[in-house]
Amino acid sequence: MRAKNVLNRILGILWMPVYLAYDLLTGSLRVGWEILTPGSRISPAFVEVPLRCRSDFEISMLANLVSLTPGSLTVAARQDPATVWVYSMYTESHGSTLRYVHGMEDRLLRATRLEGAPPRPQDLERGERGQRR
Amino acid sequence: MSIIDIALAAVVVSMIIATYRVLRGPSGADRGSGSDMVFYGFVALVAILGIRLGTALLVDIVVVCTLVGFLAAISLARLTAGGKR
Amino acid sequence: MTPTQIAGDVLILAGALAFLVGAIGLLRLPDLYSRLNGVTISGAFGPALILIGLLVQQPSVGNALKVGLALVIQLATSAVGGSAMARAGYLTGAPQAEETRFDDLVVELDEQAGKEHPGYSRPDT
Amino acid sequence: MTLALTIGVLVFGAVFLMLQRGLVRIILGFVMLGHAVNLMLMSAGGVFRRAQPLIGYNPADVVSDPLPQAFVLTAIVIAFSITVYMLTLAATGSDDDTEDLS
Amino acid sequence: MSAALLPLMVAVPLSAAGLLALAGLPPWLNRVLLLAPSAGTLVASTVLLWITRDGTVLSHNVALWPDGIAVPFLVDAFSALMLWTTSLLVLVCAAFAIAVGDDRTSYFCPLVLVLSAGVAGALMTGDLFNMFVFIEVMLLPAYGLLAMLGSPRRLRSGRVYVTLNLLTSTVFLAGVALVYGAAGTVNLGRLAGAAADSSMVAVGMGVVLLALSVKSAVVPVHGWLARTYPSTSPAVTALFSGLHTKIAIYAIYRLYAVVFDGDSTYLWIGVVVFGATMVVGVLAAVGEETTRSILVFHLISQIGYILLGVALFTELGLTAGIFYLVHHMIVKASLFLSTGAIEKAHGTGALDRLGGIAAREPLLAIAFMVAALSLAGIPPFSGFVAKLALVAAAFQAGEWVVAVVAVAVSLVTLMSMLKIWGGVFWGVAPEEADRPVHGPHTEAGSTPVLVRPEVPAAMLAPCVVLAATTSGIGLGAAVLLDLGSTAAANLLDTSTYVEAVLG
Amino acid sequence: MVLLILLLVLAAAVIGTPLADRALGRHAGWLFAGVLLALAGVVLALAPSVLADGHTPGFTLPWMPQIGVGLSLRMDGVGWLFTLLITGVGGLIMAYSTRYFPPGRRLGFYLLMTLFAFAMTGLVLADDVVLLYVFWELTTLTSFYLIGLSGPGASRPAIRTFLITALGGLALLTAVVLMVLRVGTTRLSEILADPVWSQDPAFATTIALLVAAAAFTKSAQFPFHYWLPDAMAASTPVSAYLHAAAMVKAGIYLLMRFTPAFSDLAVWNAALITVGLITAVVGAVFALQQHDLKLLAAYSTVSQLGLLVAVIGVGKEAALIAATVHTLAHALFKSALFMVVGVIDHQAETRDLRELGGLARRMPVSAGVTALAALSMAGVPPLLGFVTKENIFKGLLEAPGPMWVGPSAATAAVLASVFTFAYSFRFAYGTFWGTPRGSTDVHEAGPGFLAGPAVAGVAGLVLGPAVPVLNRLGERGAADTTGTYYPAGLSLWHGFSVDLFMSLAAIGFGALLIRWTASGERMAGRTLFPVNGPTVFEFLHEGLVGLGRRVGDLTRSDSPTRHLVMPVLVLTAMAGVAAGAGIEVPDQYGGTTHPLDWPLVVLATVAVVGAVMTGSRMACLVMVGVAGFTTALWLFLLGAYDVALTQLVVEILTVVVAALVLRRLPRRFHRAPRSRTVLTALIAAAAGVSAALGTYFLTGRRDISGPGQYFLDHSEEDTGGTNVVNTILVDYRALDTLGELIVLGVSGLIIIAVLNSSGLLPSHGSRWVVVSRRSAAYDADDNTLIMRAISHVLLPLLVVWSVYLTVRGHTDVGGGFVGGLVAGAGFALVYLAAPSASVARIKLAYPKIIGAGILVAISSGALGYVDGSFVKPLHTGVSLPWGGSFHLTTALIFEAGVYLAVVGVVLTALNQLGLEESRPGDSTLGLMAPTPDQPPTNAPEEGSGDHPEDPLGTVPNGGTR
Ligand code: NA
Ligand code: NA
Repeated sequence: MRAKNVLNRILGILWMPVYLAYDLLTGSLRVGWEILTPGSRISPAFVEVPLRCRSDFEISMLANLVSLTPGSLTVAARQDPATVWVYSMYTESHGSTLRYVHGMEDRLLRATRLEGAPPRPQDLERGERGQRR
Repeated sequence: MSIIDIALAAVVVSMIIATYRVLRGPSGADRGSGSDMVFYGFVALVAILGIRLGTALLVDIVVVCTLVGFLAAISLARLTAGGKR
Repeated sequence: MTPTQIAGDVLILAGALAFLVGAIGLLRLPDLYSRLNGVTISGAFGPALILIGLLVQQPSVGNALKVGLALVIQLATSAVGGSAMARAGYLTGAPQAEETRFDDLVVELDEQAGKEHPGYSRPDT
Repeated sequence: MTLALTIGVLVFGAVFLMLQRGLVRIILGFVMLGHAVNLMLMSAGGVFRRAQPLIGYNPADVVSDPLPQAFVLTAIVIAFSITVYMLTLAATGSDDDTEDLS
Repeated sequence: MSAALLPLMVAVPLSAAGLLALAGLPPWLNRVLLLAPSAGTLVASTVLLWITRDGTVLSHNVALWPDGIAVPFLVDAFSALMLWTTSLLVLVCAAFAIAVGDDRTSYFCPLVLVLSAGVAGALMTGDLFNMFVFIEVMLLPAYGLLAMLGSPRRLRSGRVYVTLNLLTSTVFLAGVALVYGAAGTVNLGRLAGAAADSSMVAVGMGVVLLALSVKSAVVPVHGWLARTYPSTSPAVTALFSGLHTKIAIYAIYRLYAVVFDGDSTYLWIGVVVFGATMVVGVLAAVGEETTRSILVFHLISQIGYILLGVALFTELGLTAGIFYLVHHMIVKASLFLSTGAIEKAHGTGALDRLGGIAAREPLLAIAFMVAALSLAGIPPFSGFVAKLALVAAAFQAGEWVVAVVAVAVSLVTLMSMLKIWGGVFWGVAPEEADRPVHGPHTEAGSTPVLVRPEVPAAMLAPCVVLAATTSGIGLGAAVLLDLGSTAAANLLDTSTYVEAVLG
Repeated sequence: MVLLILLLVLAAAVIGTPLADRALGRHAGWLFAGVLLALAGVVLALAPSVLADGHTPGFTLPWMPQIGVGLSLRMDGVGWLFTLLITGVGGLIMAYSTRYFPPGRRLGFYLLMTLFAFAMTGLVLADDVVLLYVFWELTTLTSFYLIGLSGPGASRPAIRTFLITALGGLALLTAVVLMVLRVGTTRLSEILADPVWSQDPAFATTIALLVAAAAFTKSAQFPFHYWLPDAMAASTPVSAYLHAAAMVKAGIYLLMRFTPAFSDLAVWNAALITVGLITAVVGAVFALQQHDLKLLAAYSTVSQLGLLVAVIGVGKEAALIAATVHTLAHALFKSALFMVVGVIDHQAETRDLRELGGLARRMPVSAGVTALAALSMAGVPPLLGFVTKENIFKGLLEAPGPMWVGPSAATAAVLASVFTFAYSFRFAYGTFWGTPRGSTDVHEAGPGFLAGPAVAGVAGLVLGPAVPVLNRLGERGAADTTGTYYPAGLSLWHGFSVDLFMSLAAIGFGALLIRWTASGERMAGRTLFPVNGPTVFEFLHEGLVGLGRRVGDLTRSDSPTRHLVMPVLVLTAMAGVAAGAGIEVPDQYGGTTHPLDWPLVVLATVAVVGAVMTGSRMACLVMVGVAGFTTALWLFLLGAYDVALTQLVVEILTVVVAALVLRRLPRRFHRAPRSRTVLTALIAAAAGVSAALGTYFLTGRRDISGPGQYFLDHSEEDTGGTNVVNTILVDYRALDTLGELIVLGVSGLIIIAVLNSSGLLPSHGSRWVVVSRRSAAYDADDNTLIMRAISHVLLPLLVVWSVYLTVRGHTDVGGGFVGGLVAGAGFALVYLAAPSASVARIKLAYPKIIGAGILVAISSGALGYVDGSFVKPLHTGVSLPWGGSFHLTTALIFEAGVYLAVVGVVLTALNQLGLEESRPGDSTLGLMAPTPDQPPTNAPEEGSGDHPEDPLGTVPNGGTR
């Protein structure tokens, strides 16, 4: 169990740059395409994302990962309960942004915690226009 | 004109565009974002010049650039918000 | 020219062009927040390519370490810088694009008073 | 010629800013003037030789004159000291406006 | 005295300043650390005067690097004379500052120490860039002192003062750049005669001299001084007037002599400009209505006199100019201190709000008048000898117009001195001179006390010392004239100096 | 030697006044009278030698040998006469003073009177022109104070007198300088004997006019005459001495003294005769117009001096004999009259003729003395004045020039004498006879009071018939001034001659004038001119003051811009002149342009255009930052990596500090009118072009410099360092670096000091920027967490990096400055990332860090003395345990000092400017305050001697009060 956790974490850490590079590349291409082609296809929104991160370090890492990815940007953060507010250029729905950030969070927590990422909370999603359900 | 020179030109043009944003605004944060861009441009320029001049010494300088350039970004952000932390 | 040199040159050119794209974004994108995403291309993606290109051209352990360090710092600081600027803009009411769908930041504190916030532009429909 | 051109441009900006209202613009003008003069010092060392004066890095005949570099380094720090102090002055008083009240 | 010890005149005050910044020392120790280095410099420069009185030049390559590489420190009669006078002034002004309580403001003592160190360095260095550095060392404390002590206007003045001096320092540096660009050296020994030989160097040095002229407040670039000096505390004004413009003047003398080799091509510019400085300064002085602003414009006028010496560039002219320089430093400081004492005691320097002080404070009045008459060139005080020698030099050089101007200006000088005398020392004080004085800590409601202000002895002593010095210089003019002519000879024939620089 | 003793006795009297005053009060006058009369006796004793034998005692002592000035004294006949007058009349007046003043101490008066006597004696004995000038001015000076002594009302007259006489003094000074330069000596006797006066008429004319001008002001000649009546504000003894006997005679003395040089000069004759006679007539008419006895006497003096000047102007022997003896006569009768005025003023408590009359019965002695003096003044036989005045007529008849000059001059003198007779009569008659007016309770003065005037008055009576005793004097005076012996032949009666008729005419017409004007009363109170002297003087004075104010207005501005523009213009003009004149320059050395430079030119241009155009402070700051970064890139291109690195870090820190300041200020700049902008742009363009041309033509035209090559060749061997720039900084030119470090450190200290004295503007965020409080982005604690996390990682990184840069500086890019700046950047980061201002403060004692840095650097410099010189670096190789060796040098300690100072200053700037706001004396520094036991605020000090009502809040502990 212990060894597996450690291995998991090491893998998590090693995978991080790869994921980051991937996100960076795809995000850059997507936003770059937006920039270079005429017309506007963006549907931006400021999305509140509750987090499972606990420490300052985790929160900031997540916030930075979000910001680093072209197409999304952390605007504000809260420590307790851990939350970030994300500006997302392509917001299909509130839930899609949440899922996207939580996916990043999974990968981050895998790298920062031995026990890996906890399950995602399910009751946070909101409706199309952001109202709480 | 080598590939590197084209890259150099591209960065310089980018910086000029960013300068436009700094001057144009309209909000303070817009100016700030423009200036961030300009500073990143300098980092890129130093790196590209390092290649162009064939010296490895500039890598050290890139490190310092990135470290301190950040300060400017935060300062300007703080200034935009009227000193609000 | 050796293949690594060509590869390096290409990487650098790509980085510089990415940089340019970000800059054009600064002109074309509709509001501060989307423009900051353009800046991210120039602050993270572009420099990353250039630095890697540099490493490819002058490979050594020392350079790898330094480039790695520079890369990490550049990525971290540009991200934080972008966030800080976005927050400053939000606090001072930088206008939001027409297309903005909703804004959870305002809702969080006070639904009713939201309109008083100069930056509030959440569409009703 | 390029360096002379740069210096000319910087001096233009510096003098323009120095002659404006408000201490901040004057200070910024001085910062620019400092840049111009530092470049002038570099130019005084000659701009033909452009390699860094680190022993063992470069062939001797292209290494630049190290003395102006030392001068400029000193001058930069002195200018910085004064700039910071002037910025302090700009933040005291009632405003940074420098025009006479009349 | 080994020449290797010369840098100590810089290092000792700086160490004291560092110590004062580092450790919170008791006030008396602050004062001791403020006064002791200046007293030491005074003693040392007396010894140096003795050594250099026959034209000897002491020199030392700092850190013992080869000639032309090291920064040389040199002392000849001229610099020794300046060292002596400046350290005397620092000592006296510091004593006055202690008497009025200026020393209790933050970092006053270390700042004055750094100032004096900068002055000593600028006087001794034989390297153009090093001179720039020491001038900055001298200026930085001044920026602070000007803006932290004195009237509420000091902050605005502080802005003018800093910007002006920064501009001139930058221009100075640009000049240094051009000189280096042309000559490939900033060592004064290597630059000897360079400007006379090469017009490229001449232009560079011209820029340097222009910067120094602005620093010495020559017309038409004099206004800054008139606006800034009156707003700080009297002790600081005295200190500045004795040190700052005078270092610039010293440098003009030195550089013109060494680098231009006294080239007569450009002398007419000096004659015209310095003549105008005399006139404009004195006219403006006569138009002012407070003690210090009158004195400050005089300062400008007198700078014209002093610099005329170098513009004549004859032996008599240089001797007269150097004599005038030393005389002026002492007299001007004395005037600033005696009127400053009144300002401190009576809370104003406005002529229309003072009066009748001569009857109540005769010693102060005498101290003022001695210095004032000396300033106007009335015998038997030092100013008379200075004026006499200078006018003689001007006539001798065939510069009739400027000689007559110098004579005429001295009448207007006298006129404005009498304006102060009539307004402050004679006449009657207006009613409010006995105005109720609220102590700074008076509780609300307590009855104000009618106090006739009086200048305490501690403030009086520095004024008297300087007034006595000017009388002494007047009566014993031979000594100073001797030193002045040795100094002038060293300027006319720079070979000794140059050899000393180059070893 | 006797002359020196004479002067020394007088000097001793001056020095002894405080003692005498303390012991005797007003009676000190007796003492001084004794001294002066004793000296007069000595002078009289010299008469046989000086007057009869023509000996000229002399004395010389060097004073300013460099310019040939000596303390030379000489007494000839002229000097003898004046010395006698000064001591003799002075003695009488000193005695008189003891009764004139009310009881009490008179230190100022006696001090100045003795000083005046000293100065006057020095003046007439000086045989060195410079010394003569010194004493000349000293008499002016003492006269100024003696007048001013009379109280507030006398201050303007004193100043007017001073300025007028000083004006003449300057003319004399100019003459002195020119003579000394031309003749090559300062000895008066040698100068006068020099052939230059006849060889160079132009020079002689210049000097003559200057000397005449000096004498005219001193002797109150028209149009400078008005100061003398103006000076009547002085007390009577002063007037009697200065304005009758002594000071006004200084001008006469000067004219006589210089007669040998100028007597043949037409200009001299014409000027003296014309001005003298105008003065004589005008003065006499004015005198008759006065009601005030003292003013009458004053105008009379003016008139008499005019006669003397005119007769000296004739320049012939007879004329100078007349001048000599009339000087004596005038001194006697005029001092007597002045003293009598004092007596009358005292006893009758007025000196207005309209309130006086018929006092002869109550004051018979005074009346007698007055009558004697007035008759002498009126030129009535057998008094001395009759003889001397007649000689003046005779002298004037010989006036050089065309035939008509002599008779006309003499006629004018007679006209003056007519008025003289009239006012003399009015003086004596109006006071003592005539209709009794005013107070009747008047008594005769005591003998002590009257002794002085009586002696002087009686002397005039005695010397009239005994006038031949003055022959020797007159002859000697003529010989000393004209160089030829001429028998004086003075006598009361010498037959019928033209001059006798002239005397009679003066008396006769004078009597008629008295009759016509009813003893002058009909003329009194009238004015001859629409303006009087003091008014004209004050008008000119005010005009000058007004002009001065306008000259001062030219620079009366607190705007730095106003003061900056002038140097810029001058510099640009200089560049223009240099360009116009054309300068030979060698060809450029190698290429100065590289293709890679062009992007930087573009960037610099963009930065400048942006900075110039924008109205936003923030944008301008960023643009200047761009210029700074461009400069750094330039430095890279030029191979100056250390410098570039420093430039980069400095630029960033500047932005950080500027941002702290800008938040306190409006977001946009102040607007300026378009015209100003255009003008500014033109000036800036001129400056830019000058700079560019200057750089282009004056640099880059030689190969590497000698010192530069030396450093490249020797630095490794000399210092063990391979980073040549760094070795220059810490080894070769450590003195520069030390200075730079001091500058930096002091900037930190003055920031604290100025803020302690003045305080910061409040942080204006709320005023200039609306910050929404209604969002999750508002809370600082939460929202700074990202930055804090980053800064926790970056700070150690930066500190380590900074130490690395510092240590490796000697061999590679880096150094203490860059290191310190990088560490400073780290602290700035921590500061900026903190969630609140109070948390942000970095609680390191930053002024102490600065102080420590300075001390460390200097100490390492002082270590250099071990090897013989300040800042001489010491080297040693430390062998490392794992092999190899580390090159250890004291330069590293120096670098550590530099590092500390830099860190200290950065911390200072952040902490001080980062405050939300501060008040003067804000004790945020707590332990760092330089003198912790003395609070910088106004709080009362415990246990100190200061009282709450203390008017001098600034007097320190133990201040003497
Ligand atoms: Na992003
Ligand atoms: Na007054």
